[in-house]
Amino acid sequence: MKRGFPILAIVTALLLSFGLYEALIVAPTERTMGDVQRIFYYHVPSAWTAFLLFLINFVASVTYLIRRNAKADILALVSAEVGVVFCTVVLVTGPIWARPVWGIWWTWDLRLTLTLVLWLIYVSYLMLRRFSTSSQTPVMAAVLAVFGALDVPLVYFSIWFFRTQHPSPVIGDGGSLDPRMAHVLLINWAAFLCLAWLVCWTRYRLEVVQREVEEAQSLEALLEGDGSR
Amino acid sequence: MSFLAVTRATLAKDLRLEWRSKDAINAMLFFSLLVVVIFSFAFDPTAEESRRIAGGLIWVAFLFAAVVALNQTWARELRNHVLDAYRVSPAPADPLFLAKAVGNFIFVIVLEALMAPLFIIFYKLRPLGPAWELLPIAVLGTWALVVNGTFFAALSIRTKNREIMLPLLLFPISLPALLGMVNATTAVLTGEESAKFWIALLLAYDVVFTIACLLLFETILEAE
Amino acid sequence: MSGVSPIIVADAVIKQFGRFAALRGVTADFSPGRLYVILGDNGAGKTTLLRTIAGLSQPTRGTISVLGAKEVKTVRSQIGYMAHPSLLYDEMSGMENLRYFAGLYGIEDDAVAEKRCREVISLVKLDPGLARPVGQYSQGMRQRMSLARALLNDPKLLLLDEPFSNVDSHSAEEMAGLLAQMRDQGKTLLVVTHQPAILESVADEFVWMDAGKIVDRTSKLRGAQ
Amino acid sequence: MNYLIAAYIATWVIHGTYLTILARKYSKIQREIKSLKK
Repeated sequence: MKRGFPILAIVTALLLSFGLYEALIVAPTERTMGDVQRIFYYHVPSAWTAFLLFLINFVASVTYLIRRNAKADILALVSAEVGVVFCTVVLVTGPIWARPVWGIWWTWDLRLTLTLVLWLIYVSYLMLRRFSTSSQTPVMAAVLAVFGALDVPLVYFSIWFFRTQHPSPVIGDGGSLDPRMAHVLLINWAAFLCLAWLVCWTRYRLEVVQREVEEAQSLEALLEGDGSR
Repeated sequence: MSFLAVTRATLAKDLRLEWRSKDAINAMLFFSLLVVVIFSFAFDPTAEESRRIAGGLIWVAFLFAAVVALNQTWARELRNHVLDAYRVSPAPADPLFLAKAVGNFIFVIVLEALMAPLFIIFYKLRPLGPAWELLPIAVLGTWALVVNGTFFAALSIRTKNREIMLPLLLFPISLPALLGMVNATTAVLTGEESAKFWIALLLAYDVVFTIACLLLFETILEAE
Repeated sequence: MSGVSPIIVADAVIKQFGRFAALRGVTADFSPGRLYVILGDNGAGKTTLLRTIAGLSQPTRGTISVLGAKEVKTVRSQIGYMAHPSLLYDEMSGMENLRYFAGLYGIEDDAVAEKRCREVISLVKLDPGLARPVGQYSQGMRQRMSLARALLNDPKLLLLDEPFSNVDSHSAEEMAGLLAQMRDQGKTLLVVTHQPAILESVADEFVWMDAGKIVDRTSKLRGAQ
Repeated sequence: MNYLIAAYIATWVIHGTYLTILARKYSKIQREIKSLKK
């Protein structure tokens, strides 16, 4: 697998630059919103990628609760962390897009609000991992991840209904999508998926090495313990 | 040690202890009173639009009181490591959770019973919609906060700063329930919309998380 | 010792709290009907070993089987555990505490529970009628009531962590006699203590622990290490 | 136009920040490995 990493890195770089070129130059300018609509090609794929990463976190957490294998635990941690990064991108690009178009920084648009709540849930998940003093932190984190995932449909329906009662501007597709636009959108999504995969892979390796180092340090403390007696 | 017998015994024990040392409930009642007064100062009760946001005010006030109460859930068990005595016994974990959750529920409902009339008086509230709906909203909403609150209080026992950890875990996950409670109450107070959807949402929330808590409580109790 | 199957079997048990290794590979058998005293200075892993046997803490690596069961959960009704903290509610009297714990051990019938609680309280030489809350007991009385709680379900295996700590010598001697009596009835006892002298005459074996390992096992208190 | 550029730049600033956090974490581990090797 070691060989695959550089290949993925190159593919990601190519896709990202191609996607950028397509989004900024090639894609047709939207009639009403003008060029600022091109934020759409970064905003929406980032959201999809974030949701996918949180789905991976849920699956990994359930696997960990059943099999208690360290791999699942590390994957859960990694997918949550990288998911939060993509979520942050959505929460930053969303308002930047809303400002010129509707003159407001924040709108309780369904996707934006859902992303905000998910961001809060998974940041609290990462906080639990950092503040926990128990030797069974992965178990508690996995349980919280399950709770977070159970919450998602409830969050979706509560915001959806809230929005039908209080309609607010919609960030997003805005009517039927011009096929060429859809094409650019998919390219960028593919680019972001590769980027997510690349970053997750790196973070995963990093976590494995970190745990090995911690293991070695505690063993060293062990030897020291016997040695100095 | 049947499930029900242990639940009843644990709940009876908690209520007896609460009744015996009433200092906890008195402190909490006074705290809730303070919260209501502060809200009344912060949001001008005489203004017409206060009626529109009263639903939100009431539930945020209840949330404050609930979190402070929930932080005490396991205090007594931790003082003399009594939780270890429970874990060493053959009694299953779920009755302990259920008894603690129901105990909290009663505790928070008592606080709400004090706060609600004060809000009605201060804000001169008169529900325009079907007033009887406020009962299921209060019950389902409080249970939504308490069931997850009791669970996350147990989860945050083994974290560094325990008091702050509970709200950090509880609030994000409770957002749909909060949206439900606030909008349902506002719908009833203003009478402009129907609260049916929100009550259904609260019911779904309660069912989902009560089951999740019962299934996963033992896992975190045993997590040393 | 030969034919009788061991009541506890620990196989290379390691317990790590983050970087600190409390247990560093404990392999040992304990036979039924014996009183073991576990000794060692602070941080030797005595309490962690006892908590692992009691099922309160899972080993990071290695296995431990208690009363023949891999899952301690299944044999909890036969284990009695007493720790340095009292494991009792301060605001309730001794009898109320025990009546509650009797319910946890499945003794639901009122009369039976009352009788059983009176028995164990008298066994530890306390007055069952004492209405004072446990919080106002002396340390010696509190330790005895805690021992009574551990004896409530007539356990086969008794795990005691520092039962004599800051207990007056009279109470300590009485408790030591009681423990010996328990052992004579066929129970197995593991006692972690910093005052082994109290049990010197009654203990069957002294288990010396240091830096997370069992370093020596002697039948006499003197002549170790 | 500058909102568009701002959004794209913001995206890469966020990803860049995270990657530098990872890089710093990586170098910290390298130092720890070196001290362990001694």
